[in-house]
Amino acid sequence: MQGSQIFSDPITRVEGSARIVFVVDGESVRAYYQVLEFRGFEKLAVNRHIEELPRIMSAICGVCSWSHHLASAKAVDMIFGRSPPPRAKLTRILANYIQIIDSHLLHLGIMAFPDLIYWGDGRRDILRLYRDYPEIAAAALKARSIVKHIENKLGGKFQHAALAVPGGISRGLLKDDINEILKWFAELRPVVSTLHKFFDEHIKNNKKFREALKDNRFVLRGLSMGLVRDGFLEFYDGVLKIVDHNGKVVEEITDSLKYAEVIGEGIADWTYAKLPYYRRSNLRILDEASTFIVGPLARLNVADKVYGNAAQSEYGEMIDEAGGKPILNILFYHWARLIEILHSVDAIEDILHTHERELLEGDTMDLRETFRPEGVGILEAPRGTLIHHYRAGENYITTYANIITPTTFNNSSINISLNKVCSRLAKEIKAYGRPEPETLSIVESIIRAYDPCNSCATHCLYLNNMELSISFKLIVINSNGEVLWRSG
Amino acid sequence: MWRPRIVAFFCKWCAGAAAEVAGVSRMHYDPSVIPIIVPCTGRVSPEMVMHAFLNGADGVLIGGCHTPNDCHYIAGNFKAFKRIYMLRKLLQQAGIEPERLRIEWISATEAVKLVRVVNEFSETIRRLGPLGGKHA
Amino acid sequence: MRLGVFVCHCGVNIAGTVNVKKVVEEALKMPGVVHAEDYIYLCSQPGQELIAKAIKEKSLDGVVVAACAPSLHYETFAKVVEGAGLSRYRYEMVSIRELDSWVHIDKEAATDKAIRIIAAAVAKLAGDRHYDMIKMNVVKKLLVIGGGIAGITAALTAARMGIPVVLVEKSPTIGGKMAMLSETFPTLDCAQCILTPLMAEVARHPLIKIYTLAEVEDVTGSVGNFRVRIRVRPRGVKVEDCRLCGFCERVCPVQVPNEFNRGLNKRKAIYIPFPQAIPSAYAVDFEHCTKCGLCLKVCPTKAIDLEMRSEVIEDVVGAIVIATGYDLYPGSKVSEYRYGIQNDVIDSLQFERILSVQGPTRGEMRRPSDGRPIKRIVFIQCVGSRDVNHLPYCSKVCCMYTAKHALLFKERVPDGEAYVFYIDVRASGKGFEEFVKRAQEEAGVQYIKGRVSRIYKDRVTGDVVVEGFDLLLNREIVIKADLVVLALGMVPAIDRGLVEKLKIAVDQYMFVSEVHPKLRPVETAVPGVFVAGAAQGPKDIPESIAQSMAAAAKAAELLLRGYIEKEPIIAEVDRDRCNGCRICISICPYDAIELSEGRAVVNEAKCEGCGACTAACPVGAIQLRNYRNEQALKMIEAVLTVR
Amino acid sequence: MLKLAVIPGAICGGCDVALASVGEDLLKLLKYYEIVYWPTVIDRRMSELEDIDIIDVLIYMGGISTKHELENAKKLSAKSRIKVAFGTCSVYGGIPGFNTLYSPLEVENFVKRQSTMHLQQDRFGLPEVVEYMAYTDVIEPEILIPGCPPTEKVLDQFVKILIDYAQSRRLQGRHILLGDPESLCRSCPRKPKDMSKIVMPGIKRLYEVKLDETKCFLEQGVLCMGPVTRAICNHSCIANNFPCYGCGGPVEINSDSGLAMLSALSSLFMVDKEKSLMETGLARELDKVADPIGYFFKYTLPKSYLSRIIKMRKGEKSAR
Repeated sequence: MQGSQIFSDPITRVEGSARIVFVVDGESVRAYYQVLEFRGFEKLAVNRHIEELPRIMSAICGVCSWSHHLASAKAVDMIFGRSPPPRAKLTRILANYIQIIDSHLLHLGIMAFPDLIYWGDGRRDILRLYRDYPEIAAAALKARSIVKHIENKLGGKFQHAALAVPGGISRGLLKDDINEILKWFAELRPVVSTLHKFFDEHIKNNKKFREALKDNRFVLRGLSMGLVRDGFLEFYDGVLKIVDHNGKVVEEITDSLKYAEVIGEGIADWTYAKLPYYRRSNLRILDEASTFIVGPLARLNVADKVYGNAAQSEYGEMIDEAGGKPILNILFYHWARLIEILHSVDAIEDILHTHERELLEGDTMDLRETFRPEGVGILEAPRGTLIHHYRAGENYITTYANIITPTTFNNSSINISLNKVCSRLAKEIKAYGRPEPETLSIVESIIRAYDPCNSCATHCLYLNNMELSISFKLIVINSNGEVLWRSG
Repeated sequence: MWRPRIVAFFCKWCAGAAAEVAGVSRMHYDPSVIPIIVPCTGRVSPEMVMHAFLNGADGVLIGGCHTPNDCHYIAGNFKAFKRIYMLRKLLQQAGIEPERLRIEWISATEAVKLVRVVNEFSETIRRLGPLGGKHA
Repeated sequence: MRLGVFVCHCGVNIAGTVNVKKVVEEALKMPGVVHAEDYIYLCSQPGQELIAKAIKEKSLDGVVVAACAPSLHYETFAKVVEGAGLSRYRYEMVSIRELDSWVHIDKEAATDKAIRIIAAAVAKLAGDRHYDMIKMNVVKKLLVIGGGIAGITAALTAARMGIPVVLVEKSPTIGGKMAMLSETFPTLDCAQCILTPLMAEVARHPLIKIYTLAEVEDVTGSVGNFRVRIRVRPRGVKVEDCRLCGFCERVCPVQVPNEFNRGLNKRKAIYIPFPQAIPSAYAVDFEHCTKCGLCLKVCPTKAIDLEMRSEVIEDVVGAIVIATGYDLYPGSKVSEYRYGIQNDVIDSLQFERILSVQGPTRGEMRRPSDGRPIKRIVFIQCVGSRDVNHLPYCSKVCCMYTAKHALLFKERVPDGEAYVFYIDVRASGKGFEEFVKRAQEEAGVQYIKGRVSRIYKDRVTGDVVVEGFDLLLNREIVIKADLVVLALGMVPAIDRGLVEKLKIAVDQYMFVSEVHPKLRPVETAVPGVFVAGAAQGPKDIPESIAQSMAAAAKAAELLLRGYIEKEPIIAEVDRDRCNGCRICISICPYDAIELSEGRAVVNEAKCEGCGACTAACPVGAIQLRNYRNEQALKMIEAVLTVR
Repeated sequence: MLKLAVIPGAICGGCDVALASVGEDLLKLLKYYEIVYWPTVIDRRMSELEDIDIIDVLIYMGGISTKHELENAKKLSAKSRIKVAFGTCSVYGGIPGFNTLYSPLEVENFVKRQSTMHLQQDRFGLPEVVEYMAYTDVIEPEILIPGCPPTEKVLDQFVKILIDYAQSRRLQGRHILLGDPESLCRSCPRKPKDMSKIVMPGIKRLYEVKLDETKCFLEQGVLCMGPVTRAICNHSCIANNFPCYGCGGPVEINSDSGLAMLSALSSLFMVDKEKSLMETGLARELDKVADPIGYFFKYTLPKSYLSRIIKMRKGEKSAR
């Protein structure tokens, strides 16, 4: 491969915020998942008042702004040496659960199902899905509006919320707030069961999907990472546990400040996203064993128990299907999302009923002040582990900010998974001058499984199937930059 | 050759009067300082200062009455001080030399001080060089 | 827009450094300018006619005059402009003399600067609008602070013009320092004979309300409508019932130094400062009264009430005259003269009390320390005054009252000797020089030009030894005297609190600053507040009286007209854009902005047009008339545009 | 059917979700408009958009941070009748607007310094980053929708305008800035009934004070951008006991709301203690604002006098 390639127009013309480039060089083929978006939030956070970061950093992502808001708040709490009183902490946990449900329902209902139902037959069309199963479309949109109301109630705005202050929350929930949330939440239950029933009937017993679950190409022998608390699946506050592909626990980080000893951040010239890797291994970036898997599947790999019997039974069924833990076939992500929805729904139910008094009474803010120069907030966003790491100087001014988003973690894993499909694609290009539809849909299923959120522009709600084009570019070039084929 | 372009907001009652006394006593100071007489330094808004910088001023000088009691309008000078102090912090943080913006208390009898301040300020601006305005 | 620019040469004052022709040329290029011309002396009659003619012929609707300082001729040209039928608010004057030609040598730079100054004025003028003068009714009542001769004269002059007056005096009686004097120069007529009739007239005058033992606690509002709070301390005696019988004074056990006699003798806790005091009643000195109650028993008319409380009077007046008078510079500060009664080194007011028949010595020339008759007396001039370490200024009246003291002394003790140590004798009033000559020649007072270096008491003989130097004879001189009188300098008696409440300007010695010695001698910078008497600066009684009458007359000009016209250049609210965020009302130092129906509205009477609110308004809803935000920005652009 | 295209610039995705979750209104729009391009919602390719010669309504979301986005914005806007700047990033630059303080190179080096390993490889046409700017720095849109993200209030207005345009083919006015032309103080629930003066006790940072749920924030010493921010929401953050950060931008399009609030706040605090504190005391209080740029200019930095002066200093002419 020569050094810098001068590329013809198609490749430089970009669409959406990510694309895949396959570089065919004779027999060998390399896949590059290029993130084309440039945000620069780590630089713009410097010099800001540290206590204002939770609302500034939530602008990193409009879909999961709550996770950034809360993770940032945790880091800021640490810098002030404050721990939010129970009422504040519980409200934040409730908000984070709502975010998890919202994102998973949206993804499962609108993106995952078409991939899974029409598995591999190349004609996956959301409009067709909705004609065949209208109740799914209704359920998905209903979920969306319910969550919007609850989020408005918690943070004033359903995106870029105004809730977290250093050491707590700006306003505690009142009795009628909770009643309203309960009313909306009651409407959410049927939506969840619709999707659950649909998943049981149409996904689980879809023969092709079951075979794919066994297909080695979808396996990634990476390191599963996620929060656990007393063995339970945890989203807000817990131990960051890392399990290798054999199931051996390699790390259990209790002090969030220590994350950097374990997680390294590489960069490459062909993408604006970082490429995290496991520093304790002597391997380099983009080696399968040094790459992290985060998100629903990873969380369930590191957790032993989930909450609520619906989730528990699904969890058991999934493990049997996968033949034991850790589950390394990335298509199980979809199944894991369903389990996490069930888990979260029961968890919220529990908070709203048994802990109602705790939510209604007590202090909302801890005003103590023991300045610590550094703070790291780790929590589980819908798509996986999210880390906000700040340092503050005198007068509480931010001097350093480092953010590792779940998509950044998955950035490395996507690259590796794609490289497993390269050889087949190269053969088809050589034979027919274009990739088989089946290969393309596999490529897209991989992306869909990880559910990357490159500032979420790549979320495609509707897929029309003209020529199997996918919303982001797939381009195949040879070693001197000529385009052999491009999608759409 | 570059000549500094400096706008000076003098309040009518103190700095403005001192400027007149400086004239009557035939004192001399740098001609590149153009005076704009305002009723009170309290009338000078940060927007006016920034508008001056944006339109080619290399320095802005504000002359008002001594705190705490000289201000003809009681507390206009305090308002000016607070706004200019914060504005200088803003400029400094953005990498613009705060010395380009200066506020001084000059009573009607202190023509000597006015001349000293004007000459000092224009010397500072010469040292700092052009802000990068149109005529740079 | 048809604007005219007029540039003055002012002889060579401007044209000497500024190329006036080029300025006129450039002015014609400025937006909206249709006419520009220069003239040698715009302020002259032909100059003024030139402007008026241009306005009419070219039907100009705006004029910029670039000449000397507005503080000199703004009014002159305003009248010209108005004479030509144009509003004075469509006219701007800028100084290219004091601010430009006089302060720069580099001709080219000065010309460039003149052009920019004019360009800014043209930019401002483009946005200027006409406003009618603001008319506000005026409360026809005058407040006079200080009951000395100045205050009394001002009150009487105003009352005689039909203006109700509130006279506020800190001590128990009006009369001030003049009441302490024996005779007054140069006519030597008795102070009491001039003063007491005036005091009586003030007491009797139906339009004058006197508050003694009173001080102005707070002043709010503005000219025409000053809301005043006066705190009146308890007198302890019901004025109408007191028959001045003096029984109470006799039984009162408390003895304290008598401040009316400057401490030369004692007085009781219940006392009357001097027999002709107005209000003519006794007063209780609550600081020293032990409330033993003896006086209560003896008072025939039960006029005494020791439980009286201080009260606060609220009133609204249209104008205020400050007549707070003077005090002597503290003798203790000039330590080398050993000032003090026991050293027989006293100040001039104390000597007045010794001269006075009502004084502690009943007018006899006896020393305060041991009562020894005074044969030889030394007067020392300029004690504290004309001295950079104390009072750099001359207190003006000491030379005259010392000559008077010496003359009166020689009348009382024909064979006595009087010496006067002086630097220069300043006797500049009518009949003053002759008066001093009379003292020197007829009364044989020895005037010694020189400074006194040391004074000490000779323990044995009891004499006060004065060592000085006689410049004319160029030799030291030592005088063994019975008494030394220091002519201490005059300092203002006004206190810092009143100055801040009235927001008036004072100089570094705390004398009240008049707006302009010639143009507006009795007015302070605060409209509606006037000053008279020693409060404004050292002066003698005739000048104080003249000034008080002037102050009363100026106040009457305001009060009798019934309304005042106020410069309409104040803040203005665009009510659609105002969101009632309350920021402007919170920072206005004059509380001149109120909120009605949730939006700001400017109180025309109170707003002084400083503009602090306009720069703070978050959405620019409140603007200063003819100094709007867009005008200011245009001015800045005009000043900075590259020629 | 009129053609409507949604072009994502440098976005966080919030505007996509906000527009998508407009609910039934979206369906109403679909009666008049055909969505020809909206990657988040439908899968049309850029190539198809290029074939279309006139786009009736172009909705541009987000700021501009890469050369490609800049060309894309100019190219597509050139052939659009109604250009809509959707969201505070597009209208004022938004929070990413802080990037205008640094050159893109500075930021790339900053990221490189933080990384622990660097793969030297080809860029494969990775788009080049330019100086961050708002959409309105490049194009003069007919409709401007502030909000981060735009609220239901402004979106309702927007849908009505679009439907009205579809029926009458006319727009009232050239530069329509949505939201109400007043600041949040106009109808703020925290204003005291008696409209008394604001007594601001110095400057308190958010961490110093437990906020009272009824009192005006300025009276608690905490900065609230309400006085300078356009009323695009119904006080949602303020109702959640959180001071407004000004995401609605200034009340009028080209006023510098950050600078106005800087002046208002400085004038307002400790008015009653000025003479006792004097300069040193007042300065000590002002020094608590250690980051004036972040404090006053969270959403509007690219449109501020400050950033125009910084640009002037760097010699570049401002983009438009």
